[in-house]
Amino acid sequence: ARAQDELIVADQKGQQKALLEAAGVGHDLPYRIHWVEFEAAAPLLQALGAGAVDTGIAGDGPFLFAWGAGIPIKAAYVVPPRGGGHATAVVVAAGSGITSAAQLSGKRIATGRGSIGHLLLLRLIATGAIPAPAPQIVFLQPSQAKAALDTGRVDAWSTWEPYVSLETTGHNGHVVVDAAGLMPNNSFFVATEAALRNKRALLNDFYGRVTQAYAWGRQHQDQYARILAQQTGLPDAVAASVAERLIASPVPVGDDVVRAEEVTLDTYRDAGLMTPPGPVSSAFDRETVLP
Amino acid sequence: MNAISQPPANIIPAEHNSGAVTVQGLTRRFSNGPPVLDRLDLTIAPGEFVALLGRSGSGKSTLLRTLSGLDPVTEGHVSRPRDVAVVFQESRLLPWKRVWQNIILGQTGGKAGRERAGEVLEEVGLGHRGDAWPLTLSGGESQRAALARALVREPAFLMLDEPFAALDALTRLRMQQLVAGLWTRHRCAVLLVTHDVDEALLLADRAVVLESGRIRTDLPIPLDRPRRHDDPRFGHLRSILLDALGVHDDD
Amino acid sequence: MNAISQPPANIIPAEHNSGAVTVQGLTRRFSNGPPVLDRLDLTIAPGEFVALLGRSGSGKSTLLRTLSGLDPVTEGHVSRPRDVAVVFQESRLLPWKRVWQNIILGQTGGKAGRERAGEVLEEVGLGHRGDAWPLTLSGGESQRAALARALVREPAFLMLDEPFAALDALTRLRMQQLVAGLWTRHRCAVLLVTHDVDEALLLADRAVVLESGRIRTDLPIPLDRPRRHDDPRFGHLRSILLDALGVHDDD
Amino acid sequence: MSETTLRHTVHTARPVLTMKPHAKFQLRGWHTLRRYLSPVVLLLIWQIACSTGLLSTRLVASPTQIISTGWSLIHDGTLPVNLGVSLLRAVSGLSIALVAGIGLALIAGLSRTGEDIVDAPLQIMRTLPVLALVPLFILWFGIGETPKILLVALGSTFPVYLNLHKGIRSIDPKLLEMARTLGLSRGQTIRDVILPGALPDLLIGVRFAVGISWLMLVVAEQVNADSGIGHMMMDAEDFLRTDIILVGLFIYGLLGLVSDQIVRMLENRLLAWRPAQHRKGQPV
Amino acid sequence: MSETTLRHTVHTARPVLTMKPHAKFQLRGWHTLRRYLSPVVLLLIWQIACSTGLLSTRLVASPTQIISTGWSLIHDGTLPVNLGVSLLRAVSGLSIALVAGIGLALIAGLSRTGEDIVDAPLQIMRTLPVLALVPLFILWFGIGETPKILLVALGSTFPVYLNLHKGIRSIDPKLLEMARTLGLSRGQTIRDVILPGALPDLLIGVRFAVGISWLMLVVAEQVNADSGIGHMMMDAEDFLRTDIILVGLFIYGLLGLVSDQIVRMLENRLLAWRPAQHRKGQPV
Ligand SMILES: Nc1ncnc2c1ncn2[C@@H]1O[C@H](COP(=O)(O)OP(=O)(O)OP(=O)(O)O)[C@@H](O)[C@H]1O
Ligand SMILES: Nc1ncnc2c1ncn2[C@@H]1O[C@H](COP(=O)(O)OP(=O)(O)OP(=O)(O)O)[C@@H](O)[C@H]1O
Ligand SMILES: [Mg+2]
Ligand SMILES: [Mg+2]
Repeated sequence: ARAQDELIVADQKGQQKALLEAAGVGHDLPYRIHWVEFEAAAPLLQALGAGAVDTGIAGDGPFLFAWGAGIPIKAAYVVPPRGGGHATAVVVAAGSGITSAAQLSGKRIATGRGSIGHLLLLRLIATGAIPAPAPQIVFLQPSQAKAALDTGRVDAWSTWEPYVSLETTGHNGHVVVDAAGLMPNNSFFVATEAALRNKRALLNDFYGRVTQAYAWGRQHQDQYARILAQQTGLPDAVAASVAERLIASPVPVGDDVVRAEEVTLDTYRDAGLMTPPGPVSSAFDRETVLP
Repeated sequence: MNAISQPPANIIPAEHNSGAVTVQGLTRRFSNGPPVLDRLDLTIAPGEFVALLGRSGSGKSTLLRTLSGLDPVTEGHVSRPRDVAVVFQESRLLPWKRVWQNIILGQTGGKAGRERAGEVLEEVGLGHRGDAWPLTLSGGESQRAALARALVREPAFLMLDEPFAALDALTRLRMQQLVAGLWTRHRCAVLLVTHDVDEALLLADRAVVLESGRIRTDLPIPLDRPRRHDDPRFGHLRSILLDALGVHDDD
Repeated sequence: MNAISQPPANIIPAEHNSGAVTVQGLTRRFSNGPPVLDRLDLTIAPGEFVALLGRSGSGKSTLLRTLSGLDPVTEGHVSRPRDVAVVFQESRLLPWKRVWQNIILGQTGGKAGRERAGEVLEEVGLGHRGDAWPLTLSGGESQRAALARALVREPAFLMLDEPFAALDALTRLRMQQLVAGLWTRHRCAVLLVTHDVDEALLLADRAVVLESGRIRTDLPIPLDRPRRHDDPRFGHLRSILLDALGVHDDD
Repeated sequence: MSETTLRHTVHTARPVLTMKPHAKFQLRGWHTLRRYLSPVVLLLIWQIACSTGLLSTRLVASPTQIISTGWSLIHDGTLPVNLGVSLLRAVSGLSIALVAGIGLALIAGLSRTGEDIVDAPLQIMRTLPVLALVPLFILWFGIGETPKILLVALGSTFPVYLNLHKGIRSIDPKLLEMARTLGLSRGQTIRDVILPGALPDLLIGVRFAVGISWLMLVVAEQVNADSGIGHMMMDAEDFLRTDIILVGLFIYGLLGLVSDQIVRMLENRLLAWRPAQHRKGQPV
Repeated sequence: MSETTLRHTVHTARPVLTMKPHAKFQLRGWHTLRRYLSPVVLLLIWQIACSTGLLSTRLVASPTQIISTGWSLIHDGTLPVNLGVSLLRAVSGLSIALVAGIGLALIAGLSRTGEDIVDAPLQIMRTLPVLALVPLFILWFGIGETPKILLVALGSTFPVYLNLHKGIRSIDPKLLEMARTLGLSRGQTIRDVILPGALPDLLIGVRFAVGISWLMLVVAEQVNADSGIGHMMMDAEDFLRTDIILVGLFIYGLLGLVSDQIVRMLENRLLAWRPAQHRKGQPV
């Protein structure tokens, strides 16, 4: 039995925690935050499903898959992308002649299965931005995709931050097309149904503090970039560029968010990747009220 | 199948007999060959010294295995004292224990163990090799170590499978005297497998010859001890035994 | 270290000698104990039959190991014919090959192999066990199989380490005759380790006794063949040998 | 000897044991069946735990659910196709691993120089996490079938090598000496003495290798794969399809059982030379 | 016997071999050094390939680069902390694995009923991909240290079990029979006959287990870990820090070498009973 005044928050790679601490909003809590870290979204969502944590951050793609698999979780708080989704993009290696989405037709493009990069490709194909013949999607983990792109085994890589910045800033590659306007690019603080029932006040307070932290991050972008660089070992230039694209203004889930994610869900369904168990609105919790 | 150091499931205490070895109608065959032991009967009284002779492959070791409880009794009936010691045809020393540790294996003697092992090793003429690893022993040395391991236990029934085969004449005499001495002091029943007719006549109360799975010759040796080769009855018994073994004592 | 079936690095062809076995000043010690073989000299002429006797642990097997090229020669000089066959004190049959396959191991006889094995197995009285797995053989049977494996090779130099120790009197006689027969036909040099003085006297041209690492007694046996126990010179030689072995022939 | 026996005979001067004949009935099939009793019992317990609600089926599917998912996967061809593709990769990789592992073990086991050259690098490589090596494999071998098969081969070479090497080193030196005095050639010694003598160890190595080859597929089939059992598992993992993951686990389990059974059959055949009473299970 | 010998003696009627004394010098340290010559040579080749541009350093860092990254990681404390944490997890998991593996192998090796109960489930579980088991472990054991240590334990139990089980089954039955006739108790038989007899196999199992325990950390430390060598590797992998990945691989390699050396020392000590000429390398 967990203490009623403790919130267990799952983090990916320590980024939210670092931001909260840097912003100084993690102090003077009337309850305790117990941070736990995960290497990726999948184990994080599994931990949520097992009830081992109360809330945690995940991209919309992985979250929708987990929800689609019947895991008792809901997205309670949205972290929208800043600048309309430039953080997800198709990049090519230095010296590539590909400059437009149309040129990607019939090419070999690496991405992670079920990732937002995958979603971007699906959207690009669905909207006709990449005309037929459809590109050949090569599923690879980021480090593998990087190796494949560098050796010319694939023509492009549909990926996300920090890889976009790494490829463009670090290795003189360039962005062919990004996700702006194509898809929501939301991240969510996902909570278990049990936590939403029993720890509503704590969650509301916590999400409020997240908002403050992001607000601090917007104002102190270089400071945030430094923290990021320190934490991830990314080169400073890359970290600065990542910070610029990642820092956003989290808000409670609204109708626009639900509508936007409906598109995402449809794309996945059309690609045969999942069968939603119910209306998309049932994946969201709309009762978060900032204190 | 599952028990270490537990007797086969079919060993039950025999109340009608007090320490004697009885084998009744024992039959043993391997897969579907002819029986190696064929309705064999043998009794060894407590304190009796029996020599078992027989051609190579006649089933002597098989009989010993059954008596030591290693092989199941599928046909017939076997009963024997509980405290036995066996010297197998091969020395079967644990290669990872030093010779002296092999001697007192399983003995709960405490500190005295090492000393006791030293004594009996001295007796078999291996005092200087007590600390050696068994794999460095010579053929005769391992055989003596195996003998020492059996003697140190002072069992109620001692089974010896050609324990002196790898020994030179002098060492063999000494070892024979050692076994005879233990037997005299301790009066255990002894079953000695040997190919040496003289050895049988020197040591045993009775010599039995195994042939085609049965005891064909059962020869009491009514000589007084200590026995000597030049006893006239010795030569007579000798030729009977050799005859039973198929050797004609003319060369 | 790295060569299978290759002779030790220090084996070089000897041009000055044609098939004789020569051991000069051979010294062998284990770790830092006293030498087991101590500046030992021994010559075996081609076609000579030598019996090697000695107390248990006197170094007989060690000498044989060195002669078979298994142990390095660190002090002294050894030379011997290339084609040897050894019967070790233990039978050393490959447990995963049937008896007949063990016999012709390494022989490139082709189809005739099986037949040849059958013949020699018949000779050692194991015709019926040719298809058996070695682990199911009795002690004497494995010894005979090992003997058969050596005999089938018809070597220029045959080394036998107590090859008859586990055999009953009759089988032993047969095997002795077999070795004698091979030797007569083939005139190979033979070195036979034995504890049986009578055996040495029956078979060998010369008996040597190993003691404290050296040949102390080197006794020619000038008896005509076939030899008989009742030859008066036999008794005389017998007591000389027993004396050399420390046994006083009075019992 | 058991205490019980002692208690029964305490009234006789000398405790005595009697051995009576016992009926030796042993149904051959029964023993094989008995082996699989405990997995079946575990399955039953699982099903019962699910049915009674002890185990939430939302988190772990019940065996019946898994079977029905499995059935539908078989029906729509997903499973057979994936299995077939993986089987081909596993078999190719395993074949390479067998050749390489046996070859290297022979080199290291038979000569000290060989051991010096071969052993240390292998001991080092053995501990490297394959996941981290995948980018290198892509670099060198591209994203086709080659890196997948080579990853399988890499992972399964080590158990073959390590176990066989140990097996060769613990062959009874007396038998090797014997082979030498018989003048056996190097090839004959390997064929007739070394490999048969090290066979039980080799079989353990192969057993491990078979298991590892399938595990490697989970890693290897992350690289540009759209079929294969590892791909199916990772896919399900990414999409949090626990029922498919469990079907996959079932298949892996089954594979374990099948390879186990095959190796047992091989053992029974190849180790037939052990006297009957010692062959199956432990004689003690 | 070699052809050369034959050629030289062809003029004598009977070919003859002479054995002359040979100097037996063997520097003890030299042999140990020689073992590590080939990894060092491989390193050198790698460095040269990088320096000459044969291998693009953008894709694979050169040894000198790796050393400098490693040095800075040591300096800022990242490496020591991560290593320490992982070491603790590995050692805890390994200890459990040793106890469980030896216990299960004894049960399966010593009684047929035990084998029937224990062996089949283990043969099944052995082949399950751990990655797929992580969710179950989270479910059962939460997200603390327990699931990590248990994952390590799970993975390393199998090699201990499988090798020891095989070792027990191939102990010379003659020795077990001897133990029985000597009236050794079950415990004495295990201690004096079975474990020493199966020791070489157990050591191989432990060798594997050590390797696997570290590999398991790569998986286990994906769950709620902010330190540990597996976490460090995964982190570096996610941020494409190839130099850190290679430092990690170096450490894994070193670990392989160290554990190898430890097991060798153990072997030399525990198998001292093998006659000297057969102990090191192969006697043939
Ligand atoms: N496990 C077995 N399977 C098949 N046959 C066997 C087995 N064990 C023994 N035999 C056969 O049974 C017969 C008797 O063997 P046993 O060992 O009892 O002979 P022995 O009288 O001791 O002979 P020796 O004097 O040569 O030691 C032999 O022919 C042997 O080959
Ligand atoms: N590897 C070894 N390490 C140490 N000592 C050894 C080794 N091998 C043999 N010895 C010792 O050397 C001596 C001679 O052994 P060897 O086997 O030659 O004796 P043997 O004359 O054949 O005796 P037996 O008649 O008993 O077989 C023995 O005392 C033996 O213990
Ligand atoms: Mg016998
Ligand atoms: Mg000897």
